[in-house]
Amino acid sequence: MILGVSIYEILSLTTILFFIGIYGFFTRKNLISVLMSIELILNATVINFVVINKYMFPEKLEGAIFGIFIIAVAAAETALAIAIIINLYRQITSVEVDDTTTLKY
Amino acid sequence: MSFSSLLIMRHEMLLLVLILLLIAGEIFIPKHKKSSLVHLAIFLFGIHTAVGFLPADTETLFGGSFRTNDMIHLFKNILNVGVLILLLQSADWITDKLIGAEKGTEFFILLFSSLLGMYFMISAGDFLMFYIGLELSTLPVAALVAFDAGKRKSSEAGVKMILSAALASGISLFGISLLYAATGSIYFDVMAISMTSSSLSILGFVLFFAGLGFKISLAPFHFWTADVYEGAPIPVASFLSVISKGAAVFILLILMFTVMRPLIDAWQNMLYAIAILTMTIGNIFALRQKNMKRFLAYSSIAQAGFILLGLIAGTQLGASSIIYFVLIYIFSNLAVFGVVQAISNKTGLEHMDDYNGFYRTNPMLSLIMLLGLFSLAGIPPAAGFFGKFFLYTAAASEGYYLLVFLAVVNVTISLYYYLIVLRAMFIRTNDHPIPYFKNSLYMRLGLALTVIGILAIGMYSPIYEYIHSISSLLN
Amino acid sequence: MNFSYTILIPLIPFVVFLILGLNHKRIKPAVSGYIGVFGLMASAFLSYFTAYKYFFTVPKIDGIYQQITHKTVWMNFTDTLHIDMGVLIDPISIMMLIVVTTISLLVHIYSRGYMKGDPGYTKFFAFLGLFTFSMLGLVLATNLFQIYIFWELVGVSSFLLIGYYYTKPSAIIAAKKAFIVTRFADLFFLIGIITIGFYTGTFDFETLNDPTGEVITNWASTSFMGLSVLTWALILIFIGGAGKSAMFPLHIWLPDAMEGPTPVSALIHAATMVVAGVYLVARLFPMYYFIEDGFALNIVAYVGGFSSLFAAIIAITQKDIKRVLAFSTMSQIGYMMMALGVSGYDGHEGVGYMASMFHLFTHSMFKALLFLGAGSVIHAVHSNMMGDMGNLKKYMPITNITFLIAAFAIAGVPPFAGFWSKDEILVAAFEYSKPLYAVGLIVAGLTAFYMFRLYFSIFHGKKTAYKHTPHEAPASMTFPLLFLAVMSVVAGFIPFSNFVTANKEPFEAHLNYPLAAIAVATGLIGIILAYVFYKNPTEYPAKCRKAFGSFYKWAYAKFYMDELYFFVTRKIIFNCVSQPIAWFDKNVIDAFMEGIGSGTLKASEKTKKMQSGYFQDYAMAFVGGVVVISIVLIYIFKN
Amino acid sequence: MDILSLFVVVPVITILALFLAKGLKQSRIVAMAGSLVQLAMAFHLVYAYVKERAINDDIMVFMRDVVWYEDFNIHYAIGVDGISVALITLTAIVVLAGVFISWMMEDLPKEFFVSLIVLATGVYGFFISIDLFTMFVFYEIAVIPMYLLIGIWGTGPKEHAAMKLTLMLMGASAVLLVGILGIYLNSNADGGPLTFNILEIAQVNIPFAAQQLFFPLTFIGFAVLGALFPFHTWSPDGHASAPTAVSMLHAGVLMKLGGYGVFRVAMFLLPEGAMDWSWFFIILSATGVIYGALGAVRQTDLKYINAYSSVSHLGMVLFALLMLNKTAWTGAILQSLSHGFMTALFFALIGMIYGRTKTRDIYKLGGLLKVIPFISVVYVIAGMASLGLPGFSGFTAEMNIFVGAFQHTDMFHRVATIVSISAIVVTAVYILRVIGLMLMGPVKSEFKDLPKVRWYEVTGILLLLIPITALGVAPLWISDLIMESIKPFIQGVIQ
Repeated sequence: MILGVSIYEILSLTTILFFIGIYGFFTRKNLISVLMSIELILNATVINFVVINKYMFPEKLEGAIFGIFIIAVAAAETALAIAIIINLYRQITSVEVDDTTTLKY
Repeated sequence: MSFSSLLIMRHEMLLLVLILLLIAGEIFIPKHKKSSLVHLAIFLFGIHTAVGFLPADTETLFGGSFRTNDMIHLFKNILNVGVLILLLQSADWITDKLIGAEKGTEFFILLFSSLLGMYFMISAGDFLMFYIGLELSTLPVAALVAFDAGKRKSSEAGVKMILSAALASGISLFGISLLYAATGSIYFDVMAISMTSSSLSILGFVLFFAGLGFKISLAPFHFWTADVYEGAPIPVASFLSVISKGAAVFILLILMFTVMRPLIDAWQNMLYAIAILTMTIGNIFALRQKNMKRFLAYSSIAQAGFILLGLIAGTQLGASSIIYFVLIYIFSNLAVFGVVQAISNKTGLEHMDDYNGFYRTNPMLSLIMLLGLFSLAGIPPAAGFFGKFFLYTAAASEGYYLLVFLAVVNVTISLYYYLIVLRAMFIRTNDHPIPYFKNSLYMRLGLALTVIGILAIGMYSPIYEYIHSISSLLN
Repeated sequence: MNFSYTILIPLIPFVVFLILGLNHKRIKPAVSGYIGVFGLMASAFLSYFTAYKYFFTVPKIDGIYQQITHKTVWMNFTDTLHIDMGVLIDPISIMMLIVVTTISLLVHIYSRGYMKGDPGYTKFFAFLGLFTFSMLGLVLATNLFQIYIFWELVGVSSFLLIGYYYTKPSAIIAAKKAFIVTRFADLFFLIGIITIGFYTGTFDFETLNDPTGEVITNWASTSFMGLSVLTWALILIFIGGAGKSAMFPLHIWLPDAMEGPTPVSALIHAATMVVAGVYLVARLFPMYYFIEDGFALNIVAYVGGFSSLFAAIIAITQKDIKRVLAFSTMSQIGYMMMALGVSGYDGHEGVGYMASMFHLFTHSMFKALLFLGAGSVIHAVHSNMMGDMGNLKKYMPITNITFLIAAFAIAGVPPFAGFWSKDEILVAAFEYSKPLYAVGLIVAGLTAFYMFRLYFSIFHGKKTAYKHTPHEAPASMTFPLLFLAVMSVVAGFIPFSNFVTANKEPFEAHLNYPLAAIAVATGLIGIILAYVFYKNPTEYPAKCRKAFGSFYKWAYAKFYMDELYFFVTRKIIFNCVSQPIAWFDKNVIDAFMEGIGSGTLKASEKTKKMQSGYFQDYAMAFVGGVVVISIVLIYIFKN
Repeated sequence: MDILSLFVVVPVITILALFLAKGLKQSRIVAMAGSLVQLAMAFHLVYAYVKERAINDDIMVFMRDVVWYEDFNIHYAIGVDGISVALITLTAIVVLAGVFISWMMEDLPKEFFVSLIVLATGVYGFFISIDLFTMFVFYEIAVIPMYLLIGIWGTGPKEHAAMKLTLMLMGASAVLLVGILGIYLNSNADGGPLTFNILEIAQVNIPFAAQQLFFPLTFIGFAVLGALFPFHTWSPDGHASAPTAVSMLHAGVLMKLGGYGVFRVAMFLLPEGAMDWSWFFIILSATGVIYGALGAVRQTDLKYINAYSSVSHLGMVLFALLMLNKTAWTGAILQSLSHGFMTALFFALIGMIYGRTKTRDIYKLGGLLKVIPFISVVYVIAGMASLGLPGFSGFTAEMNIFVGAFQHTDMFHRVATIVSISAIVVTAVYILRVIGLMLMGPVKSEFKDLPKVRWYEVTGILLLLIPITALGVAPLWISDLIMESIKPFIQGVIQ
């Protein structure tokens, strides 16, 4: 609970963060940047969980724990994604989104 | 944690042991004998599958995070059988392609990890367990998709898969957080009680649903499917379309019928639209496909649309027909993928036109293909007919006649492209048809199991009746 | 009295048909001819025996000949309505039995000579057997449906026999035409039958024809467009009869039917089948007479009268001897129809009916004779055209004499058969309506004229040089000619009114001398004119032709009826109905069905771009889907 | 094992035996043996049925009921009445004839016979079922082999034709499926359990609104297979491309499923719906009758002519069924039988002619009577039967239909009836056109030496010709058999 800051403000922030992530996902031309956008989305979510827990249901720690797990899983996810991107890079020496469109229709 | 609680997690524990054994095997088996690892893995998994059929109790663990009952048990068994058949069918591919590249064990470990994730996902009693299971089931598959490390397509598919999956899970999580806000808990039991049809919970639900819709590849969350299937190695595509989708359907079923039950008015309307959209898009896109994997991807999208028919009904009948349908779908799709894989293993050909005149050289495989496709298309006496019929009945009994009508129209469209494959195999002739080849024992066993499954599940009614009786556990 | 053995009369020819038809490759021609002849002999004998037994041994009740039936159910429609098969013995059916078996027997005998050496000899006899069977079945029918069944079979045997020379295109067309035109008429017949069946609950002649029965007393119960439904039904049935009997305007098939072998023309298209229509009306005469006071019967009379005049005019102009005879047949049948139409019912009022039957009887004899004679001529000359003939009396004395007798008979010269029957018809017509009488008289004159035109052109006239010298036909062909010639002389002396009358009660018919004298005079004028014109080659015919100008041309072209039909069928039905339907089927209905398929495929191609390959596009769809669903659910459905 | 189940079991055994057979010689022997057994069983069934009927008053006899899917109340329920017995016999005869006609099937003989017998299995099963679900299963089993049969062994644009036929029929069965589900889900209207059993549903008063909704679905679903206008276009293309035996079986037997289904399911279970909708479908079917006939007049391909003729004749079946009275229904069943034999015979003959001359264009053919007299004469006979000549089966059937249709006195029915009757003239036109152009006329030089007819062909022809004549000459027995079985159905409609 942060004094003077209501849950609405924080939730607005996380929502904005979430949509920035989405926007980034849509528009970034570099795979790594896309990955970063995803991190934004996940972070928004984590904040959501923690804030909801703290502001609305403070008697249990479900949200906070959930947040921790998300952080952990997100790390794994990122690692794997990076690995695959590197794998791709080794073949086409590019991490551009435009180069990942051979599979289509 | 007592020993008995280990027994409750029998599937998970055994699979974990299996994974560890395989790691040990990787370490201790000398390089030139690595191929025996395949036999070992299949053998062990066979035992695992068999043990899975032993009766189990209804229990919960970890304060309700993990729960199991006969129905969940059945889900896991269904997945086990599917994976076993898949392993049998992929044994050749693993031996030929992976063992040499020293990636055989990794393949098994990743596959089994994913399966483990599914176990947890299905058994989840809260959203945390569900989320972990979901990620555990998705991430290894993404790695598997990119497993053909030397192929650009494979890597590209991997990238698409992991990024899309990450986005999907991110959105889904955001939805879960909203649901958490709406209900104050992440435990299914608690949420089911405190869930109301508020805007917040509907928003949360939709966001959450998108994540699972992604796994089941429902329109409009399905776009990754075709690209990923095409790029992935066939066994992985097969795994994605059969096991991964099946597991997601199971958990979706559980969630929809329990936690989301209060929102039923909302999701029935939503599913109505999504079902039609999914079937139609899957079918329309499948019509022009020439690559078998891509073709099957769209086919599996269309099939997913049918599953929703049972879901919409929201009744026990709907639930049991979904489970039944998924079971049949696993067998049917594995039969088709098995044949595609057999051909691809021997010749590397995946294009439909390469199949021209196939029947005249390889009648057995063609007949299996025919059976599998008929089952997918819902032609009796293949089991697919029964599965679809029961789904229709479930939907129609709730008055969704129009939806059923649109579904059957879609079946007719789907019949067109299934027949195109048969046309290539049976009707068309080829100056240089694929020559006759003999399949390994594993492959034959894998295909034989699918054939038995396709024929028996439909005609032998006790299977359905068991499913029906067990599906009452949902409520 | 048990007459059930009469079933054998039709069955024997049928057995002959089966034997010859199934073994037509194995049986030698000579044998098959004998099988046919002996079979028919048996039938004919049975018919004569039946006639004797019926007329002379069965006691009359109240002076009325009984009607004897033997029947069995063949098929059930409803609880009350069913088709029976059986035999019905009454005066007209016996008369027809005699006619059919006699003529058929003679034609069989004649054909042994005429068809000698034909590759399809056995087949020919088989067909004759089939025809005889069907015709006899028709004659003996106990109910409307049975008559219809045999009616159709007669039609098909006629088709087979007309198309006997099936490699000849004109024969094919003629056969098709005969079948289709009669079938078109049968359509009305069938509807008529069904109507009667529906409104009266029976097809049975006994019930239908009972003058005191429910059907006739109660005809007004249901009406349709101002007339009783039964009248409509009778008109429809008459259309069927008109088709078979070649009444205007359904006559067009008959002249073409002459493409068949000549014995066939004699049997089917002169003596037996074409009079089936007359027989049909006669069979239902009480209905025709009583229902709606004979409204339908009037139609019969006028159609008959018109047809007879119409055909007689055409007959004068034709050059093909068989066509002349064909139109003559049409004309004479019109006569019979007219006679039925003008007839009353009781006692002497029914003289028209009696006359019609009488004329049917005598006509069958002399017309068969004419045809067989013509066949003999054609056999000798190898041509049908009058122009190729002349002065044949030198070569073919028997044919000449018999033909002359027949010509006298048809011209109504006493004491030949035609005189007696024709006279009665004119008497009946005179009593009924003067215009019809006038028509009858004109036709009588025209008949005499064209018949002797024919006779003189063939047997007298110019001396023609023949490639092969014509010679008299063999005995198998001349015997029937002689027999029929005798019949043409003596048949007129049969006291017909003692046997066949409208109400089955015999009466005494008397010659009406003034009318007879007028008729004979008219006939003689015709003969004399023909003598003047054609005995020796003269200028008169050409002058006459010129004098009549376009009327002659029209008559020669048979008043363009063929062309009219041709126009309707080919141009209108084929081109304006059938062709468009074929087009419509292919380009609208089928195209629509195909369009569903190809449209789906096109949709598939069009939507291809949706799967662009950019996973960001996929994500947009994903998020877009989520947003749309959320908005819709929250703002539209959540209430 | 009850006698009816044998009709499914024996074909299945035949199929298994066929898988063991090698080459043409063995396959055809096995197929023939199997079909002969079927035929013998069919005759025995007729005999047994007549005997049973004398002592048994039920709607269906030889009933057997095994629970299949308990939760849905799906049973494997079988039973027959006179109608099914007659149609089963038809099937057995046509199948055997089909095997004989395919005696020289060189390409993939084993597979050919297997598909043929799979089709037959479906048809038998369909005719014996009295459970809607089982019926539907067999229906689909019967339809689907057509794809391979036409696709693999067909001629011309076979792929397209096969696809079109299959999709249109399966599309129809999709519609049908909805109808069946509708019936099923309304079968508890009187408070009983949901059931698929036809006899049980017939006792239920399904609400009028439901009848109104599901009758057209059920009707169209079945009637497409019966070539209902305007859904008939699969038939000409399909038949033109199909191999001989397949055309025979398809037109002769499979298309009968349509009329039978309409009768057994749509009419029997939804009588009020039938009455409510009959005007609409009468228009369609009467149009089909005359339209098919007129369509046949301008065709030049023998198979197309016959296909359109089938549209006309089967339109008559549907038309008769819609008349909703005993006479017309008897006529409909008789017409089904008659058309089955007739059209099978036609296709067999066309196949033989095509096999010899390599063309089906009637303008290219000519004078065949001289060269192949047996085939040509039978063609003439078949043609005569087709145009409803007395003495052949077509006549008895059509007369029943017309007399039955005439029982309705209102103008609408009258007009429709007369339109239908007038088709008999058009039929005569196109039949005679074929006979005139193809069989008669001078012999063409290219057809001077055509191979003679072989024993197996003769056998096949006679198998079909004999019933046509028998039905035409002595219809009383069979029509009474059918009429007797129709009574309970017509009572349902009257109520």
